[in-house]
Amino acid sequence: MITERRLDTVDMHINVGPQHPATHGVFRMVLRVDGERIVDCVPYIGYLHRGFEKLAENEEFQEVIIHLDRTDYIAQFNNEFCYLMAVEKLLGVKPPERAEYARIILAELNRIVSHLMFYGAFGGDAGAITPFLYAFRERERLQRLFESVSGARLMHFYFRAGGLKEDLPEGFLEEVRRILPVLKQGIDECDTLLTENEVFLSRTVGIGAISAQEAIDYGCTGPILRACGVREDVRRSDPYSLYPTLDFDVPVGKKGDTFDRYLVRVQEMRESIRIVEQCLDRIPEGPFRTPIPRYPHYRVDPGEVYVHTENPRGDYGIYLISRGGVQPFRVKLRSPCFCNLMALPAMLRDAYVADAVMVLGSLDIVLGEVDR
Amino acid sequence: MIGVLKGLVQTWKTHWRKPVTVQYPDERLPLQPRYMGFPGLIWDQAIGEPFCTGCQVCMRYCPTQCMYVTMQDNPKQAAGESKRRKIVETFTIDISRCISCAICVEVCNFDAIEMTHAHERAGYYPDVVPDLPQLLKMSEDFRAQRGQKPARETRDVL
Amino acid sequence: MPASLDATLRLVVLTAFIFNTVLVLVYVERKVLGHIQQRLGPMRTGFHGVLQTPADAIKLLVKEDLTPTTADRWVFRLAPFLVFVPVFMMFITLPFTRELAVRHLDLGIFYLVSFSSLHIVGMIMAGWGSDNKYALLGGVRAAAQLISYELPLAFAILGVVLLAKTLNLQEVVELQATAPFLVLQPLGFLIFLISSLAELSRTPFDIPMAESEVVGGPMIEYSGMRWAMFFLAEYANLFVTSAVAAVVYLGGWLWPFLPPADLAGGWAAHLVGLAWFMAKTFALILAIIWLRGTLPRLRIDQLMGFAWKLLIPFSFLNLFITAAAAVYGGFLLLLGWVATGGFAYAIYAVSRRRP
Amino acid sequence: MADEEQGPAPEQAQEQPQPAAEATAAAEVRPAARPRPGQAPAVPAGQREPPKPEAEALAADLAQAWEGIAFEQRFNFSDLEVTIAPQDVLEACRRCKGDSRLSFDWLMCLSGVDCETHFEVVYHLYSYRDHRRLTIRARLEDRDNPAVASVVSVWKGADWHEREAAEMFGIDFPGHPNLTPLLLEEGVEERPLLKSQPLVPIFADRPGVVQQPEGVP
Repeated sequence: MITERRLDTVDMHINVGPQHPATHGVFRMVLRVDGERIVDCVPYIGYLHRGFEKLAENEEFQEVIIHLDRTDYIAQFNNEFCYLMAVEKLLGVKPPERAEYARIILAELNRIVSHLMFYGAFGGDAGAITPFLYAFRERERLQRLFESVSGARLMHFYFRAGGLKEDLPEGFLEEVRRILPVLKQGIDECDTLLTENEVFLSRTVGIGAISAQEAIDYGCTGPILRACGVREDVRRSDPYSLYPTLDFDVPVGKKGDTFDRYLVRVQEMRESIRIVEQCLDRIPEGPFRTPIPRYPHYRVDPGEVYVHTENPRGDYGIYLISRGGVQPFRVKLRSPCFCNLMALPAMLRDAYVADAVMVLGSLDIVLGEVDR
Repeated sequence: MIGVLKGLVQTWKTHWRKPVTVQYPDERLPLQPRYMGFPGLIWDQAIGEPFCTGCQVCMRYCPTQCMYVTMQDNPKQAAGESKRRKIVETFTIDISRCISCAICVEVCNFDAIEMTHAHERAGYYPDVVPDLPQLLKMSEDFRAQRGQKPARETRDVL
Repeated sequence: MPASLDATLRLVVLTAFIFNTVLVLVYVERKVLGHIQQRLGPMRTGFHGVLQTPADAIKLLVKEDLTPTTADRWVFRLAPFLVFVPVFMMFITLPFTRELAVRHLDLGIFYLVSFSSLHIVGMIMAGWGSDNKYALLGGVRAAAQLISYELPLAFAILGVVLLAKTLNLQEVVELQATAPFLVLQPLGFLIFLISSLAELSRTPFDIPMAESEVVGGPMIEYSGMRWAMFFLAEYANLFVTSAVAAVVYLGGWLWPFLPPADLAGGWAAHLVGLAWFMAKTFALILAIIWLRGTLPRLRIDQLMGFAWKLLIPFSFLNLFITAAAAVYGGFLLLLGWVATGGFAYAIYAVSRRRP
Repeated sequence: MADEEQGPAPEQAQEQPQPAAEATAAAEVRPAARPRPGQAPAVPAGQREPPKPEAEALAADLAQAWEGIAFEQRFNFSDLEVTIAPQDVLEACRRCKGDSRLSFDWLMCLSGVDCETHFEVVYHLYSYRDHRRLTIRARLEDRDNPAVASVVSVWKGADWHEREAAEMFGIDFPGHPNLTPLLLEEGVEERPLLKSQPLVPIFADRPGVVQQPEGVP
């Protein structure tokens, strides 16, 4: 005779974060797990909240740039680019062509830096220790370039309303030209190490997939959205600066899973190199800044503007309201990771604990930007 | 299997390359000329006093509020040696809070402050709040490093 | 010499050997990984950092030994020893050369296989006793993984036993004077290597310790000396597993040649034998470190699937072919390997996923 | 220009234009309050560019699709911007997403704004199909109990934006599934982004650090 016995099991809550190697910062998510399988995920943010928006309202337009560097602290030039386009729109000035090209070069190099950072951290999430060092080896070449341009390795504070802080240093463009082939080779090496690796494939393919419709609904942008097969890039669909004149592709994925996000980013690095090469050929000599009266303490006309750019992590938007004067009235930052992170519980449906780490890594969150 | 083997070949090849890292305290990577370390105050060699007049502009625009500046009447102006009516009395920077953003350099009306290459402040008793003579010395050392004449002979004023 | 004194001396020498080997291994691993990543590794303590691991060991020994207040005290404290002792026991029958071993056991292979799975108990105790969810998860993972991979490991080594018709490690080596068992048992060697990687919880199978997921797993709450015990066990296990592979499949001290025993009073033969043994062992260890520098980590369900769906059927196949060859003649062995190779390729071609 | 400026030039000329107005007598410490009223420009910043043809087409579409909803429109930096009453927000947003003429499937940004006299909630919408933008502005005249219907049911991406606006401004979003604080630490009663909330100087009460005198922002 068979007696049926029911075994009562209890779901376990695992608190991942705020300090956990997989969260890339101070982010916390509470996973409800049934064994190794995730039943539910609740993200908590705000551990790095520094009140950027309040600070910005109490400082001059120029000083806000300092805080912007510290929001997405891996793609600083891109942040400054976005904010200054907003300020320049309100001021009604246009930067000279040299400054535009310099901005694009620096922003695209910064995109490579950011994606290399993602590559390294993602490899680390997957349990491979070497990709991180490979990525940082390549990243260091660019960091040194940035240092020679702005004097700082991370918090550049280099773009100014109407142009740049100072001209590109002598020999900078030649140095970029020299480094690009080296960088290409480095990216190829990174590619060899991870992209075809069967262990890596089995960890990423089909994990954390999200449909295009759902991604748009959650407001996911950037590589997350492009991995779903939506060919959307602000540089193409809502073009700004001199991007319309440049020739580059927008790589997309098919399934919207973790691997596609990874692949989109790796291909974007190559596209960025293409953009930089074109800019190097075209960048003219000339002034690097359109003069603005009363330079550091300029007054901005009343008005409001929403500007968004394509940051490495997605669509970075700034809603800037000015009531006239030297201080912004309101600065709202639409940070891409903030929105991408909202889709995390949807991506973690029926995943394993180990997948949670990979999916979070594939979102490439920067907590400075999520929490602001 | 092929991908794994490719990866193994890649790491094997890398293993024989020259390491890219350096042994830090023995060997330092060169800083770029524009490198921004902590701010220092520039010494006016012609007159023998700092360029800084203590006008507090930098203090007000400092995003981390890490500076404290006071001003005094310039005794040299009374003696007819200097054209500056006011001169800095105290100048303190809490460099544990300084973020090296160089906004003080940008707002300074007298070009009296500059970003030096000083960045190594670790130590058993780190001096995190340099005062005026130390700030002047930071700038002086920085200029000496870059091959400009140090202003040591005129330092007796302070 | 009385037997008790003899045994004590042997154990003391063995303990000293284990400690020193672990120090060397940790240093080698850090250096090799460093160079794989184009950096230098430890450089500051002693010449090229050779004193780094002794310094680390001393630091660990003098560190405070913390026990979480909610931990199951006895279980928590006992676990590191239960992890280390089985590994230590495995060294006892390890034949370094013909004469150099603590004890030549007639059931040597059986003894090794049985002790190689005992440290799981310590892992589970550590995971449970820490009263930490990550540790518990890691402990359960360790249990699942280590027990699953014990099977293919034992079956793989059984193939050698069938050919050698003995369980004595010394006799197994003596049979490899002309050719190592690697030639006769390539599939068995591969399975043995993969399973022992999993037994060692090393990349790509370091799932119980996965530092990006369960942050060190069962060891998460340990500090100081008890943590050092885990470390010691891990590296001692690395050495002993590589040594067993070298002895069983690569001919131990014997192959490819050994000078005549009467040369220089037998010492030369001794030293050459030891050198062969160590060279093979370290070659395997370096290969394992190389793998660690290259591969990411698998997921627990993929790992279990790999063990039960691939390794165990293939280890049965290996056993079957070997048994058939042992009964009906050597030509079947060749036939069997060709067939297995084709079979494996077919599985690979079917299961291959294109990006 | 003050006479200090005639002193010997510094050895390292900084590459920046000399702000003429700032270099007045350095002896007096200038008043601490920094914001100065700006003069009204001849043309408002937003009207410098002519509206894009897409924006004008959008205005026509909007007039049809938003039948029954009162709104006023203007062009800001060549994009369309409409202002509506808070009670119409949910219906307007639903039609924005659902109506095939509009099809704004992406809520780019949702911001709360404290305009001192009233609150505003600003929705920036984007259509992936037509690649055009729309700004919806809801004026919340009731300063004591600002409330606007939640649009989480329309776009899931509004979730955290609304939570943020709720905790920063105290705007209520009825219909939101989980309107709990998002960024601030627990137990914070203040609404930090209100204009009435002063920015406290950092380390105001910590001894031993460089202190700035009263009145310095």
